[in-house]
This record gives sequence, C-alpha cells and structure tokens, in this order.
Amino acid sequence: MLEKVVKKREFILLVSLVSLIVIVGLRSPRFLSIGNFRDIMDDTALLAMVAIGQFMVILIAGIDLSVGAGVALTGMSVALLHQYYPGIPIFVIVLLSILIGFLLGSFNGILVSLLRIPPIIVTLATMGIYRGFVALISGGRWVSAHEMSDAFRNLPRGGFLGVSNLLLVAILCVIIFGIFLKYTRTGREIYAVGGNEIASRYVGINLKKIKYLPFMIAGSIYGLAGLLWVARYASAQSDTAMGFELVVIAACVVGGVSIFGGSGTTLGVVLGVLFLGIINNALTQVKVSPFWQMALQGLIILVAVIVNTVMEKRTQKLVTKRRNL
Amino acid sequence: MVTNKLLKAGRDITSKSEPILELRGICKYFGGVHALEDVGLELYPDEILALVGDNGAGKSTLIKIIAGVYQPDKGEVLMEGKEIEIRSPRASMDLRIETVYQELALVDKLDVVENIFLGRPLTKFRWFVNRKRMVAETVDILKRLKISIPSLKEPVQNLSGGQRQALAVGRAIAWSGRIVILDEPTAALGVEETRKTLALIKQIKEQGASVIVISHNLRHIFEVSDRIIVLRGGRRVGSRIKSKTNIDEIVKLITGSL
Amino acid sequence: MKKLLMVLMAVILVVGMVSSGALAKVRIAMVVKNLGNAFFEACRDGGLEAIGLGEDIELIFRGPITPTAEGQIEIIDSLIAQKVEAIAISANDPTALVPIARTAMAAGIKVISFDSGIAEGGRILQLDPSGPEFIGRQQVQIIAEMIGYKGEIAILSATSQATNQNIWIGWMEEELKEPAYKDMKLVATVYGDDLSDKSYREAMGLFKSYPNLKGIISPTTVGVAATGKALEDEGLSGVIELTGLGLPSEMKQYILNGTCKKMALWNPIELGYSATYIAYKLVTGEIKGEVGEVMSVGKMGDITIGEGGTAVMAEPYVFDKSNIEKFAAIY
Amino acid sequence: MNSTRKMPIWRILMQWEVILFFMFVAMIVVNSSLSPYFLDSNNILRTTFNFMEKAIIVLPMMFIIICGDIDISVAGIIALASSFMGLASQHLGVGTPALIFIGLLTGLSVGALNGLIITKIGVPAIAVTLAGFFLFRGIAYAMLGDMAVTTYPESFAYLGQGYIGNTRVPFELVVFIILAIIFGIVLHKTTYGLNLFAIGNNSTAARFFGINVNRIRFFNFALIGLLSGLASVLLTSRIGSTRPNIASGWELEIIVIVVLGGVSIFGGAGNILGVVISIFMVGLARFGMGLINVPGIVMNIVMGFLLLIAVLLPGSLRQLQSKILTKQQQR
Repeated sequence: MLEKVVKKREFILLVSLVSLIVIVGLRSPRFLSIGNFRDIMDDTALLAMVAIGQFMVILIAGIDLSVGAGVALTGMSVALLHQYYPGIPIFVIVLLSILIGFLLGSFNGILVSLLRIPPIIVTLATMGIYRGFVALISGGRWVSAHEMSDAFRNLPRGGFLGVSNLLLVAILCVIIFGIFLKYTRTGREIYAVGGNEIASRYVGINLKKIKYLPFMIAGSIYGLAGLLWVARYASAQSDTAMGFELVVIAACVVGGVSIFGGSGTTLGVVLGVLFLGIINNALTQVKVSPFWQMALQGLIILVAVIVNTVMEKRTQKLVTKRRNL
Repeated sequence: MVTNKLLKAGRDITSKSEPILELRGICKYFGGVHALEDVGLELYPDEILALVGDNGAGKSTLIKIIAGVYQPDKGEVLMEGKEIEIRSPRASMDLRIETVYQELALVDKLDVVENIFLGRPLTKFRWFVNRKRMVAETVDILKRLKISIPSLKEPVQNLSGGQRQALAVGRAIAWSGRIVILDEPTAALGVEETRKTLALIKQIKEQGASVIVISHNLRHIFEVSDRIIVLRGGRRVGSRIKSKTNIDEIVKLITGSL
Repeated sequence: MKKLLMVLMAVILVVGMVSSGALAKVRIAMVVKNLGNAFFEACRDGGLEAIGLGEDIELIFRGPITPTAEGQIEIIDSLIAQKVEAIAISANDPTALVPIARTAMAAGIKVISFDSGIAEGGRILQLDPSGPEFIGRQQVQIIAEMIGYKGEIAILSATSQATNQNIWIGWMEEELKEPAYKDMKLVATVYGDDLSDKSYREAMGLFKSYPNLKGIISPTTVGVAATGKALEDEGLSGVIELTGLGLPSEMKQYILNGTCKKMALWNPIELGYSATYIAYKLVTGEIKGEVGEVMSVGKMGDITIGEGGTAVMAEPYVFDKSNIEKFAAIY
Repeated sequence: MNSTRKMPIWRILMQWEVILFFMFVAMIVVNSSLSPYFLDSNNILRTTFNFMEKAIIVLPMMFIIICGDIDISVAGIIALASSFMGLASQHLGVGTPALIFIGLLTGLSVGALNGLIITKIGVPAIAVTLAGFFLFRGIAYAMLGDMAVTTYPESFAYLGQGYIGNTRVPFELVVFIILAIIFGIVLHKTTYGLNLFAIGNNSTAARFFGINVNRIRFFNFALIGLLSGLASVLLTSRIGSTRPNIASGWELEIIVIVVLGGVSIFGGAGNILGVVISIFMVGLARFGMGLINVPGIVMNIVMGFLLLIAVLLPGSLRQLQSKILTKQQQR
C-alpha cells in the first residue's frame, strides 16, 4: 500500500507526460511522427546525460552549479584544440573532453570532500572561475563551423540503426549510471551517505570517496557533453550553455529527486528530463507564443515540487496512522 | 595514580580472566576542552559493562574512541593484551566491535535490508550488491532475534521507534560482534519497546559477546549490567560490581557527592 | 616567496606606469553589448586599426558579460571616473543609457553610439552600419529572389528585446506589403536569444510547425549559423532557403555547401574603425558632429551626418560562394 | 575557563569580519596604487549607484541564509515588479507614488507567495525559488514580449538617479544605509534576530522553545520580496526603462556577497558588519577593476576564488587554533 504511494510519483509523472504528448499531438499531429520523436530525443539527450550526473550530486545532498560553465569550458577547449591541431584523431578528442571534464569535476569534488566546503559554495565559485576561463582561453572569439572538420561536426549525428551517437551516448549514460546507482555497492553507498551522513561514517563507509565520486562523474559526463554540444551546434562560444545548470537541476527536481539528498530514482530523472525536453520542443510546435515558454517552464517546476511535497506528506501521514493502530 | 589503583581494584574483583579490551590513560581534547583525562576501561569476556555519568562526563567520547570515530590524544588501547590502534570505524568493525549509536545509525530512506548490511553489503562480481542473499539473511536474522517487521522493502523511516531500535541492535548482533557497544538504547522508547530491547541486550550476552552499554536510566542499568563504571567531568571516578552496590551509591558517584 | 613578491611589485609598477603613461594619450573607449561576441571582436580589430593612425591614441575595449543596460552603465561609470576622452557605445537599451551618457558628456567626454544606437540627447551622433530601412528591405528582397517570390517565410531573430533586430523586422514587414510579395507570407517570428542551442531548437520548431515553409530570414549571427546547422542536419538544405545577417567566418561552411546561398552583413571591422576614427576626430576637434556635416573618415571616405544625428556608413555587403572565402579569412 | 581570561589578540584577528576588513583595506590600497582615479570621493560615491540595488537585497538575503533557507528568485521578482510598473506607467499613465506602490506591492505579494508555498506546503525553499526563477521572469517576458517600456514620469527618475539636496550623496546610498542600520539592529538586538540564529542552528529545537519557525520564515520571504520590489523601483528609476532581461544573473551575485560576508550557508551564523563590508568590498573591487579596464569576466574568476577562500580560511584557522590548544594541553 505504502509502496504504491511512493511509486506513484513516477506514475503521476508518466501520466502527465503521456497526456502532454497527447494534447500536443492533437493540436499538431506532426508532433507524433517518429521522425519528430527522434528529433526531440536528440535534443533532450544532452540534458539527460548531464542530469544523470547532477542527480548523483544531489543524491549526496550536494548541488552542482558549475555544469553550464563546465560544458562551455570543455567545449571551448576541445574546439580550440581541434582547430589548432586538426590532426588529433576524433577518438582522442573524445577522450580529452572526458579528461578535461574529469579534472573540472575532480576539482569540485576535492574541494567538497577533502576541504569540506559546502557544494553550493564550491560550485558557485567554480561556475565563475570556469566561465571566466572560457573567455580567457578563447580571447572572446568563437570557433565556427568551418573551423571544425566534418568528422568533428558529425560526431553527434552519426550512429547506427537511425539512432544518433548523441542519443546513444545519453542512453548509455542512463543505463550505466542507473545500474551503478541501483546495483553496485558504491552506488548504494551514495544513497546511504545522502540519506544519513553520520550513520554512513559510523558504519565505515569511506565518506571522502563517496563525496568526491559524484562530482567527478558529473564532471566527466559534462566534459563529454561539452564536446557533443559544440559539435552539434557547430559553434563554440563564450556563453555556450549559459544558465544550463538551473535547467538541469529543474529536470532532477521535476523528476522527484529530493533536494536534501538520499532519495530519487534514475527513472524519475529520465522522466523529468523528457518532461522539460518535450515542453521545450512542443511549445514551438503548437505555436504557443515564445514569450510564454519560460513562464510555463517555471509553472511546471512549481507544480512538480508541490506535488512531490504533498505526496511525501501523505506517505508520512499514512505511516503515523498505521503506527497509531 | 588514582586510576591505576581503581584499575587494579577492578581486576581483583573479577580476576577470573584477562580483559578482552582494555583502555589505559586515555586523554582526548577538543580545542581547549578536556573531554577525557587519563581514563581507563576494561571489559571482560561475557560481561555487560555499564558506562554512566552526567551529560558531558565523556561517555560518548569514550565509546567513540573504541568505535574508531575519534583517536585518543594520549593513552593506549589493548585487545586481548596486545596493543592496537583503532584508526577508523572500519578498523573497529574489523576487530568485531559493533556499535549502536544514540543517533540511531540508520539511513531513513533506505529499506530494512540495506540498513542491516549498511557499509558492508554482500556482493557478487566484486562490485555488485547481492540483493537476493541479503534478503534471505535478513529474514534469518530477524527470525532469530524475534523481531517482527512488516516489510523488508520499506524505507526504515516508516518503522516505529522500537522497530528501528531493534533493527539497529539486530544489526550489531547479526554481525556477530565480539564486543557490542550500545549508546542509550532505551532512550525515547515506550515501556513495551524498552522491555524488548533490554531482553535483546541479554540475548547478546548469551550469544557470547561482551557488551558496553551507556544509559541515563539507572533502573535499566541495574536490570541488565554486571558491572558499572562511573565517569565525571572526563575522569573515571569509580567501578562497581552490580551485586555489591546500589542505585544510591552510583548516583552519589555521578554527582560527586561521595 | 621573495620571487613572488618581486614579480608582484614588478606587475604593479608596470601597470602603474601604463596607467600614468596613459594620461598623456587620447583614450577612446569602445563599449559593446557583451563580451565574447565575435561581431564585436571584429569591431575591436577595426578600432585597433584606427588607433594605429596616431601615436597618442589608446583603445579601451569593454563590455558586460550579459547584454544588459545595467552592465553597460557600470562600465561607462568607470570610464567617466578615469576621465577617458571619448566613448563609442553599441547600446543594449537606447533610453536607459541616456542619463549616464549625459553625465559623461557633462564631464567633457565625447560620446557617440554605433551599431545599436542611444536615443537622441544621449550621444553626439549615431553611426548606423547601414540604414535600418535598407537592411530590412534587402533581407526580404534576397529571400524573395531565392524562393521565387512565392511561399511561406519565417524570421528567426536574436532576443525579443534586441533593438536593431526589432527595427529591421519592422522594415521587413513594411517591404512585404509591396505588391511584388503578394504570394509570400510571413508565418512566424521566433527568438533564439542569440544562443546556439535555443536558435537551433527554434529553427527545428519552424520546420515542424510549418511544413510548407520556403524560407527563413535570420538577421543575427548566432541565429543564421544555428539555422544553417539545423537545415544541414535535417537534410533540408535547398528545400528551405536561408538568408540573414551573419559573419562570413561563421557562415563559410553553409555558404560553400549551399545551405545558405546568400547572406549579408556590413563589415564590422570597418564599423569599428569608423566609430573609433570619428570618436578620435571629435576629441581633436576636426569633426564637430553637427547635422549635415560631411566627415572624412580615413580609409572609409566621406560620411554625412543626417537627420537626428545619424550617420549611415554603407550598404550591407552581400556574400555568396564567390567571395566568402576571401572575407571569412578576415572576419 | 577561557571566559575569565581576555581574548588573546590572535583570536580576535582570526574573526572573519576582521580578516575581511583587512582584505578590504588591502583592496583599497592596491586599487589606489593601480589607478589615480580610485580614491576620489565623487567617483566612489557615484559608483555606489551600480551596486546599491543589489546591496538592498543582500540584507534580507542575509536573514534568509542565516535561517538556513535560500532564495534564487530575487532577480525574477525585480523583472516582474519592473514589468508591472512599466505597464502601469505606459497604459495607465500613473504617477510616481503609484509606481512605487505597484513595485513594492508586486514584490511583497510574490515574496509572500514564495513564503506561503514554503511554509504551508513545506516545499524546500531552493526548489520553490528555483521555480520562481523561471516563473517570475517568464511572466515578465509573457507580459512585455518584444516591447520595452521607456515612458516613465520625470519625477520617477529621482529615486534611482538623484542626490540628497546639493550634496554628492546618492539617494540610493542613503536608503541603503538606513536599511542596513535597521537590519543590523533587528538582527543583533531584537528577539526576531535571535530567533533567526536559533532557527538556523537547529530549527527543531527552536520549535520546541516556542519559536514560531514557519511564521518567521514566511516573514523573511515576504520581506525579501518587498525589498526586491524596492530594488526594482530604484533600478527601474535609475535606468528609466524596463526589459524582461533586467537584472539577470543578480541572484547568484547577491548570494556570493552574503557568503563572502561571513554568513554560513548552513545557517545559524553571520553578522551585519561582515555583510556590509562585503558589499562595499565587492562593489569597490569591481569599480577598481573597471578603472584599470580588466574585463568583467576576470572579475568572475577573482570572485570565485575569493568565495572559496572566504569559506576555507576561517575553518582552517579554527583548526589551527584548536590544534595549538590541544598541543598546549598535552604539554
């Protein structure tokens, strides 16, 4: 009984997602075509990847505000590298992007776990620092389409069976880290630390490792995302992915991840991502005035967080009721 | 020197065997605060030792040193006569010392099974958790300890206080600790739940482990313990065999009016 | 440690010398809408070229991180405090900058605006890269020619608040009222906020919502490049025609592969050059800034100050396959 | 034991406000050595215009963070309040008093709405205000679209641009100083302030002591709404124009200033002195860097490192202190 209520959160999200698709589909039948669906998936893929990283960070009761700046910094770095050394093979570029992201994320993680600075402060600071470095290394200039090779620009688009590399990478991220969180020892320790840090310390969980790991993984993911981002839009700019961090956090929150850490599911995050992704795409297609887009996004986040809280409270009430019996 | 005398006295009373765990001259400072000053403790096999004292007397600090949460600034720790260092909670667990904390070391949002195996899950292929075996073992443990919990898949935040306490104690027993430390196991429990918990503590002893228990409730202490050590202001002020003392004397030791 | 201190001392000394040395120079500040914008980086290059003319000129290039009026006000404020001689601004808000610009002029600083103007009263003159009317009409003419004067078109602009773009779009709508375009229909105006990802998404949205779409005008550098990429990705190159205002270097790819056969832009280097040049000559007094005055602007030749203190530089240059390579190498 | 002894000098020096004050002095020294224009009272007074609106929101943000909450919707509230004022001015032609009223009322009601959802439904503050971040600015976009309001009555301009009498003291600065004094007194001398600390340290305990935690939290959010409304009035008056992108990015800057001022992000600690020093340090550092024409983006990097130091330094000093004490005990 109780379990059903808890599971219902994902269910509600799924139902609203489906009804959203139906409503939009009724207004614009083209929306329901397979081709369109694939486009939406491609478009949401970057958000999904990065959201999985953010999800892990929020699980340990952290938050990563450096996401947008990190995407921009890795994107700009690899684009510049590619521009000046076109000879570097693409797979090396891919590895480099992950490495740069790994370093940026590790910096966050080390400050949080070793120096014990609150994550919100660390990432607020590194957001400014990373964004600043984007401008410094590029000197304010852009890397444009013709400065990228075809192989570079087609990186996110290629793929097989009609599934783009971009989507493939996102799906892989979701599956790998979904399994990691649910079935591995370290994954469960992430939940444990987020749920009760003191208890976790007392049972000998390596807090330093568990508090570092999510930032490191989130960094590596957004590193790769940075490369895919600049390749997809064939342009690296100083304000790439500006404000992206808040959209990513919003996707997690809509997906039912508790901002206090310790609870949330990969499935929920994926649904949250799809919800925001579809809203972003659907609005332009049902010809809603573009000026309403941001307000609607805000409204949806608001409704989602209220629904989450109300459901949580109902569960609590049921528990007390049962205890009194 | 006073402590040494007391130590000797303690040993004389129950000299039938060597202590399984012994702490000598432990000091611990937090900044300028003396949390512990030259404190000794000895724990014998098959013994329930009670640690009493007023708030701030140093009980929690002392057990956290045994549990590896804190490192002493001075003093030595001996296990079965050999000097050891307990550098981390993990090291303490490896020595088969199990601690049940006052703050209830449970993760509310995780379920019963995961809480029983918190920090040391059964694994397969090295990295993956073996959920199936963990569930089976949990059922076993709960049956053995006669703890009834409606659903193993439920987050423990949905359990009652007594169930949670039983779970925490059960976890310590399940890991067949040689030494089980209980910090305020009966605080915030109802009458019936307290009775069950005290029975559980006796059960630990029957399983062949030694117990250190901290409590403010002297009636509970007198019900379960064999021996009582009293701390005051970070110092050890007395050790008494339960059968040779009474609540009155202990209260006087605690308040310093003896 | 000692080394560090010495380096620090040296840095302070050098900076101190530069700033005190600067006192003797004519300092011209170029304030742009935001930093990290390739268009304005090219304007800066032009400005640098202009100050190369004299030994005694220094160019200060500034811009806020996000394109807001508050950010520009803060910058102008610091420029007033360091008593620069002239400021050339591309304004994020024509009216919001008037008070601070007046303060600057009261302090004896020559203030002009270029690209995106400050309202009258807040500057000595405004240098339009090209007449807004001409830009708007030309865009429609180019797209009409591409699609054979028939079919649905859409506009993908920068932010909904972009002053220039809104004026140009106004003129595009005017032009579309001409009888020649009776078979053409403007079906939508959307905003990509000058962000690649959003522009790309909006372009995709246009393809989906208007299956009969024949052409897109994107009068902004980020937008036109993102639309080019979206068309290419969807395999719609040649199906939907694209034109707009874009930097040749950003657009080279799409012009060469035929996604965007033609697009226009003025030369931002020349724009930056002219703005800096005029600002300098205002300081030296060789240009007065009066309506009707014919300014001689170095390599650009003569520019006349027209009604409302607005000077129009030149017509937008149209780029296609034949000339893109050459210009892409420059800006 | 220690209380009977006098506080040793090195422990006073380790107080964050003291460190901050020295950093402030160092900043002044460095800046004035870098630019001859820095230590000019006129310049300094005028540059306060650029950060007083932020400073006004910093004050209630201090309350909110001390309480263990956070509000990232403040810049959205500014945009929304400014849009309402703009529409009222444009369509109804209302006068200055009515505009002020509209601005304050919008801020207050939006803040109260945040507070209601946070305290009545129990949604975490960060989640509610994250939604508000999108929602409030979103509504501003929905209302204004591609319009910008620039028609404000002339008397309205005084609020954000005026000086007190014939002096060089900006009206905004005086408003801030009065507010800072009030907030300082409330924080340190009233039960309300004590309650804030109590809640921030342990809200459960505070509840047991009979503090109406939710009422205070609600009041905080209503207050920050009201003052964001005030900031919106001043900012709108200062730039004389309303666009939906007004004040974008301010929320994080405001939080940085609060934390830099020594307020613990976990709540329960902080004081007015540190926060006020922090406001002026950040504001004047920006001004100083502007004077030597360092791009704003570099300022971001500096602010980032400052923020890390702000959190790291007091902690490591405390650790050092505790280590020294422990060593002394052991001897």
